[in-house]
Amino acid sequence: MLLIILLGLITSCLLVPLGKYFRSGRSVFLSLLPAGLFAYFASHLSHIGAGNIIYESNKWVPSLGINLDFRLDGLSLLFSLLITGIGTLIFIYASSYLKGHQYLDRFYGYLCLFMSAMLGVVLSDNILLLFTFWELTSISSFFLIGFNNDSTVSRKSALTALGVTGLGGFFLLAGMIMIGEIAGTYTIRELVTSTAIIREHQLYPVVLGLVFMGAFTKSAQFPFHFWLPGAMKAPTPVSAYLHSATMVKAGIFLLARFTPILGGTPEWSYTLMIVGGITMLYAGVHSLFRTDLKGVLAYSTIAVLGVLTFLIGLGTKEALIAASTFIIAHALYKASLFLVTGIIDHQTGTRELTQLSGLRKVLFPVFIAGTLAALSSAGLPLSFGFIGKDLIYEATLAAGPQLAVLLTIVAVSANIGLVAAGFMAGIKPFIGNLPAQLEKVKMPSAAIWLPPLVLGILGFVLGSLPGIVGDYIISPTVQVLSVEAVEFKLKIWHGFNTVLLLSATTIIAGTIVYFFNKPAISKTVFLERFNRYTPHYFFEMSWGAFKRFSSWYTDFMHNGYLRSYLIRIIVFAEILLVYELIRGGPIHIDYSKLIPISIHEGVNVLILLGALYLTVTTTSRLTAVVGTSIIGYAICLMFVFYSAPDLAITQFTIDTLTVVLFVFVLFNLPSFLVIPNSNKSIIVRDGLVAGSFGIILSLTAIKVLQVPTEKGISEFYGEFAYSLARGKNVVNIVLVDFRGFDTMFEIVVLSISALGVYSLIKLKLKTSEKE
Amino acid sequence: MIDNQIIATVLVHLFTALIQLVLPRKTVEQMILSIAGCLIGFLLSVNLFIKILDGGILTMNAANWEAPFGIVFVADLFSVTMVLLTSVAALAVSIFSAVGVGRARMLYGYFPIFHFLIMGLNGAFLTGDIFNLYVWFEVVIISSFVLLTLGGRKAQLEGAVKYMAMNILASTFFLTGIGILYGITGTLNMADLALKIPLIEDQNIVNLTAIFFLIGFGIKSAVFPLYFWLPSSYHTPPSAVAAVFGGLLTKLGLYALFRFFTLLFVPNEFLKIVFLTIGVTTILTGAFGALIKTNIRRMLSYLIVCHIGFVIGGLGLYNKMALVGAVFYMIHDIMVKTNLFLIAGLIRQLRGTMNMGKLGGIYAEYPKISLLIAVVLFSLVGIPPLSGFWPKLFLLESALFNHSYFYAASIILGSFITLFVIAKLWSEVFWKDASLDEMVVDNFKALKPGRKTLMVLPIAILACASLFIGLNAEFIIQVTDRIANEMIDTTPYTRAVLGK
Amino acid sequence: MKSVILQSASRYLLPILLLFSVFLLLRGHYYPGGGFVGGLVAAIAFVLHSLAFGTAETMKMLQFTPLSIIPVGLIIAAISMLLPVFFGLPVMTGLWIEQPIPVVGLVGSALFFDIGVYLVVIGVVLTILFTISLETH
Amino acid sequence: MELLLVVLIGALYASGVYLILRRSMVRLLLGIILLGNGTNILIFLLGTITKGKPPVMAADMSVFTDIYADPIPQALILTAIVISFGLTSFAIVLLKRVYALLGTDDLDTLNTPQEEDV
Repeated sequence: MLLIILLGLITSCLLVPLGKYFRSGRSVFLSLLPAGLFAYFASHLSHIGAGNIIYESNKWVPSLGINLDFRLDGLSLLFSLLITGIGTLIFIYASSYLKGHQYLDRFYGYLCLFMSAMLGVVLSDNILLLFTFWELTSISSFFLIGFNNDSTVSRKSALTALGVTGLGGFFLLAGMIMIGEIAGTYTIRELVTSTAIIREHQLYPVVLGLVFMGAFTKSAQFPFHFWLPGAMKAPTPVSAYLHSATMVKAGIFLLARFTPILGGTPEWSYTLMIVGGITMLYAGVHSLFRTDLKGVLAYSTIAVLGVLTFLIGLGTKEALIAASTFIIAHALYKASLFLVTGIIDHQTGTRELTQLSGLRKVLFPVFIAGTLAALSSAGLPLSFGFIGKDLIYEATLAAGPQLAVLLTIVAVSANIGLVAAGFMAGIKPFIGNLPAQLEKVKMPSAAIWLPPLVLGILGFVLGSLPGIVGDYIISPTVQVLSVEAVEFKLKIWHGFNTVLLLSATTIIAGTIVYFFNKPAISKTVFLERFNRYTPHYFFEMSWGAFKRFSSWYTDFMHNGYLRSYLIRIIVFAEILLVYELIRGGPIHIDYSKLIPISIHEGVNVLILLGALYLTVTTTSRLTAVVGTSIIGYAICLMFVFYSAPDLAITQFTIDTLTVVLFVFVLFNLPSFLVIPNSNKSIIVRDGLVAGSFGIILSLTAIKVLQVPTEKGISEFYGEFAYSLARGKNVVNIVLVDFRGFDTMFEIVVLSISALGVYSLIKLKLKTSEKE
Repeated sequence: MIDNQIIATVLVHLFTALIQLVLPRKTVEQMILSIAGCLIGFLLSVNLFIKILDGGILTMNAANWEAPFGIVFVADLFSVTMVLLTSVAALAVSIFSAVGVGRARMLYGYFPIFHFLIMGLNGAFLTGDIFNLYVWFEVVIISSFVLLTLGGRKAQLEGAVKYMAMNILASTFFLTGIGILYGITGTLNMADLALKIPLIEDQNIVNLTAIFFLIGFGIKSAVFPLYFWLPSSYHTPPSAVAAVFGGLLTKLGLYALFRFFTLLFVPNEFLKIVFLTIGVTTILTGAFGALIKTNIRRMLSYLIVCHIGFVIGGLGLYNKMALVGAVFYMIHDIMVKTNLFLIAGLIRQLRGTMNMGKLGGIYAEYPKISLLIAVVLFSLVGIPPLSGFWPKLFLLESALFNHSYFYAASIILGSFITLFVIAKLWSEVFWKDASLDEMVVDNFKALKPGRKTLMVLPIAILACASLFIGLNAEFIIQVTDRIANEMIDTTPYTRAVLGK
Repeated sequence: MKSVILQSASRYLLPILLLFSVFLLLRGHYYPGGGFVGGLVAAIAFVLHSLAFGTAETMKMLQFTPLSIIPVGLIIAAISMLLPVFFGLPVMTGLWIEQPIPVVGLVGSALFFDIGVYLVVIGVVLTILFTISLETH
Repeated sequence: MELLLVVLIGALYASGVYLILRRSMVRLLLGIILLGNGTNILIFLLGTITKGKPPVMAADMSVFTDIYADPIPQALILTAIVISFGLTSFAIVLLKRVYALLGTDDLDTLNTPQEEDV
C-alpha cells in the first residue's frame, strides 16, 4: 500500500522535469494513474466486503511510534474508491478543461500530490501518519486554490483556506498527541482496544475539543465554513474533486475513524449534532440566496457536510449506515453538478444564474448530466440519492422518543434546501429561453461532458442496484465504525411508511421552494446586509485586531532606541539577581580574613572614585576621556600594589593607546556633549537602575569572598612552572604554555579588529553597488 | 588521549584564513581557497562525527597539560553535531559568497574573516574550558562586527552599533560569571566545575552565578527580553553574512546555554520557570513581529526569535523528551535558517529588492528554483514529514505531558503564524505578478551559467540536508537521543575529560 | 603636534624603546614582560615617532604597511602552535632545545610563539592608529 | 581592603551601566570601557589578592618557597584587557564612521525605517 500511495507522489515529482511533455492534450494519459489505482482498490472489494481488514506495516520513525502502518478496511476502501474513481474522471475532464494552460503540468503535479495525500489519510493506521497526510492535503489544496496565481482574490482565498485548515491541523496534532499519551500508542488498531481508558480520562473533553477543531475546520463546519466558498476560486475540477467530493470529507472521515475510539459519549454526540445541525440549516438557507452557480454548490456542500457530521454525532447503527451511503451519493451527484457548472462557465463565460437559461438547446448531453445529478440530489426514487435520504430519515426517526421529532424536522428542512439548490444548479440553466448572446455556445469535446454524464448515470445505476454498494462497501464500513456486529441490506423499496412520506414531502417542498425562489441579484445584496454578523466577518475583524496588536507590540518593544533596549536587559538581570540575593538571606562578613588598608591604597581608590565621578558627570568629551584614562592608570597602580607587574605594564600601555585612539577620533567631533539628555526623571531612573546594579554586584562579590578558595590549579602551575614549562614568570608561562590556546586566539581577535578597522575606514560602498 | 583530530576542524579554518591574508588582492584565489577550506573542514567534521557516533567522547589536552590544568577540547556528540552542521552551513555560504558578495568586500578581507568566524564557532563548540569559551566567543563577536560593518552602509552601521553594544554587554555578563566561578571553585575546566559546583556549601551563590551566564548567553541567543540586537541588525549585512548569522550565531548562544545548564548548573524549579517563561514570551514576540514585517529579512529575523523560543522552552521542561526535541530543533533550524537567508539573497539578486510589496512573479519565471525554495519554506513551517515537524512533535508532546499548557499553546500559535507568514511570503513573492510600476532589476539573468549555479547550488545543498533530516528523522532522533542522554547523565563527560 | 623637543626626543627614544621591547619579549619567561607587553611598548615607540614626525613620515621609515606584519606574526604563532603535531604531540605542546643560549636562556617553541604575539601586537596597534590618523589628517 | 575594592567594583559597574544608558555614543563607549575595568577588578578580587608577592620566581630558585599571588586571574585579566582593547578600538572607529555618516553621535537617530529598505 505504501507504493500505491507513493505512486502519486512519484508522478508529481516526475512532472517537474518531464512537465513540458504534459502541457498539451497528452495530459489525458495521466488519468491512467487514478484509473489504475481504482482498479487496484476495486479488486479488493470482495475480500474487504467479506469483513476482512488488510494491514501493512513498515518501519519509519519507531522512536516516536510513527510507522508507515496502513490498513485497508471498509471505511478506507469506500474513500479510496471515491478518491481514485472520481479522480479518474477529474483527470480526464481537466485535460480538456484547462487545455492549453501554460501550467497544466503543474496542475497535474498538485493534483497527483493531493491524491497521494488523500489516499494516505484514509489508509493510515497510525494517527500521526494520518496527520502527516492530512497536512499534505491542506498544502496541495493551498496550491490548487491559488492556481490562478495572478488573481489577488485567488491568492487571498488560498491563504484563508490554508490559515483555517492549518490552524485546525495544529489543534488536531495536539489532540492526537494527547490521545497517544493517554493510550500509549498511536496505532489505530491498538487505540480501538483502549477506548475505555481514553473516554474516562480527565482530559477527554480537551482531546475531543482539539480533534473536533481539526475536523470542523477541514470539513467546513460552522463557524469555520467560510473558507470553502472562497476556495471556489480554484479551477472547477479542483472544486469538484477537493472541495466537494474528497478533501472536505477528510474531516468526516476523521470523525468516522475516531467514532470507535472517542465516540459514543454524550459530549461527542451532542457537539456533533449541534454543530452539524447549525451548519446544515445555515448553509442550506444560504445556498438559496446565491446566484453564482459555484456559490450555490459551495453552500449546499457545506450543508451536506453538516448533515454528515450530524449523522456521525447521532452515532446509531442507522445513522452510520446513512452517513456512509450519503457520502457516496453526495460525491457522485455533487461532483457531477460541479463539472456541469464548469462546462457552463467554460463555454459561456459566466456562472451567474440570472444570465443563464435555455442551454439545453446547445449543450444537450450536459443538460442530461445536470438533470440526472439534480434528480439524484433531490432523492428521486431509483436514484442513489433517494436511498441516502431515506436512510437519513430512518436514522432520525430511530433516534429516541424525545429527539426523533426535532431531529427529523431539522433534517427535512435542510434537505428541502438541498433539493432546491440541486435544481438550481443542475436544471435551471438549461430550461427556459435561450438568450441571444448564448446562441453561439458550442458543444465542448467529449472528454469534458462525459465525466459528469458518467457520474450522473452511475447515480441511477447504483440507485437501482443498491445491493452491490450495500454489501461490498457500506456493510464493511459500518462494521468498522460500530462495535457490535451489523446485519443489514440496502433496498430500493421499503414499502409505504413514514420515511417515504417524508421523502415525498421533501421533494415536493423542495420543488416549490425552487419555483418560488427566483435567483436575483437583489437577494445577494440583501444577504450582504448581514455580512457584519457572519463568522467570516468576525474572524476577519479578530485577525485584523490581532495584527494591529502585533504591530503595536512590536513597535513598542523594538522601538529603535538602544538605551531602552539596554535598560530592559539590565532590569531583567536585576530582577533575577535580586530574587536570588533575597533567597540567599542575610550576608555575613568575616572581617578577620580581610587584608588591612594602607594609606596609599586608600588614596588610590579615592582618586579612582573621583575620576569616575568626573567621567560620569562631565559634559566635555575630552574631560570624560581624560577621566577614563585616570581610572585606567589608577587601576594600573593597584595592580602594582597587589603583585601583578605584568598586568600593570599591560594596563598602562593599553590605557595610553586607548587614549591616543580616542583623541584621534574625537579630533573632528564637537568637544561638548550637546545632546539634550537632561530630562530629570530619566536621569533619576537610569541612576537608580545603574546604582542598584552596582550594589548587586558588590553584594555578590562579598558573598563570593566568603567562600574559601581552592588553589589546586594555581599551585600546580607554581610547582611545575620551571620544571616542566621552563620558566619563572608564571603569568607568562600560563599565557604562552599552560593556556597558550587562549593567547593564540586572543591575537586572532586583535588581528580581526585591526582588519575591521582598516576596512571600516577604507571601504565605503555606495548604495547603488550590489550587496 | 592524544587526538589532534578534534582541533583539526578549527585549525583548517585558521590556516585557510591565514593563507588568504597573505593574498590580500587575489579575490579569485581566495574564493577557491575558501571553498576548498570549507570542503576539507566538512570532510574532517564528518569524519569526527562518525568517530564519535561509533565510539565515545574524545578529548584533546592542548599543550599536553592534563585536565583540569590545561585547556581541554572535548568532542562529545552534542559538540560534534554542532561542528558538523556549522561546516555544512559554512560550505554552502562560502559557495554562495563567490557570487553573492561583491568584489569590493572581498578585497577588504571578507573571506579571511568569514573563516575566522567559522573557526570561532567550531572552537566554541569543542572547548571544554570556560575561559577558552570566552575567547572563542570574542573571536566570533569581533568577526561578526567586522562582517556586519563591511561595506559601511548607513543601515549596516546603525545595526552594528546596537549589535555591538548589546553583545559586549553579553560578554561582560559572561566574564563576570567566569570570575565568580573561578572565585568559588578555583578551576576553569567545565568537567572539573561540574564536579566541584555541587560540593559548594552555599548553593545560593551558585544560583546567583548561573544568572550571570543566563543573561550573557541569553543575549547571545536572542531570547525575550534580551533579543533586541537581532531584529536591529540582521537585515543589514549582505545575505551571505546574514545567513551565517541567522543560522549559527544565535545557536552558539543556545549551545552555550544548553552546555552550561545541563553540565554545570542543573536548572532548579525557579530556573525552569524562568526558561519556560522566556520560551513562551520569545515565541510570542517573534511571532508578532514576523506577522507584520514586509521586508523578507526583517520577517526572517523575527522568525529566528520565535523559533529560539521553542528551543529555550525545551530547556525549561528539562526532561529527556524535551531535550531531544530542543536539540533536534536546533539541528533543523541551523540548516533551514541559513538557507532562508541565502534564499533572501537569491531573491534580491532576482528582483533587486526584499520588500514583499514590490516582489513577485518568480514562480512564473523560475518554476524550478521556486519549487526548491518551497521545499525549504515548508521545512521551516514543519509540514510533516519535513524536518521542522519532528522536533515540534517532541516538544509538544513533552509540553502536554508536563502540563505546560502555555508553552504548548505558544508552540501552536508560533507554528501557525510561521505557517501563515510563509504562505503569505510564497503568495506575495512567488505567485503575485511582478508589479509593473516598478522597474524589475534582474541581476540573476545577466550572470554566467556557472555563476548562476554557484548561487543555487548552496541552496540545493542545504535543502537536501533539510530533506535528509526530515525523511531520515529516525537517525537524527537516535543522535539527539544520545545527546539528551549525555546532557542528563554527565558522568561520561567528566570521566572522559578528567579520567576519573 | 610637531614640536622640536618631541622630535628630537623621539629620535632617541625610538631605538631605546624598541630595544627595551625586545628585551621585554625575550625575558618574559623569567621576569615580567613577554610578547604582549613587548609588542605594546614597541608600538608605543612608533606611535611616539608618528606623533612627532607625522604618520606619513613614520610609514615611510617603516617601509612596509603595518597590516602586513599581522599575518606574519599570526603565521609564526600558528606554526609554533602546530609544530608539536608533527612530533605526535598535542597542539601547542612546548618543544625545547636542551642547550641554553646566552642572554635568551632556553629556546623553545614558546619563544617563537611569543615572537608571533609580539609581531601581531605591533601590527595591530599600528594598523589601527595609523589608519585613523592618516584618515583624520 | 577587599571591602574597599568591593565598593570600587560596584561603583565601576554602576557608572558603566549609567553611561551606556545615555544617548551619546561616546558615553556608550566609555561605559563599555568602565564595565570592562569593573569586570577585571572583580576577577582580580575574587581570585584572592596578595600584596607584594608577584608570581615570579627569584632568579636562583626553581620553585616557590613563599606564598605568591594567584597567576591565573592575572593571566585571564591580561587576556581580557587585550581582547577588550581590540573590541574598543573597533568600536571607537565605528563611532568615527557613524559620526562621519550622520554628523552626530546621538544614538536615537540611528533608525532607518523599514520602508527605506532595499
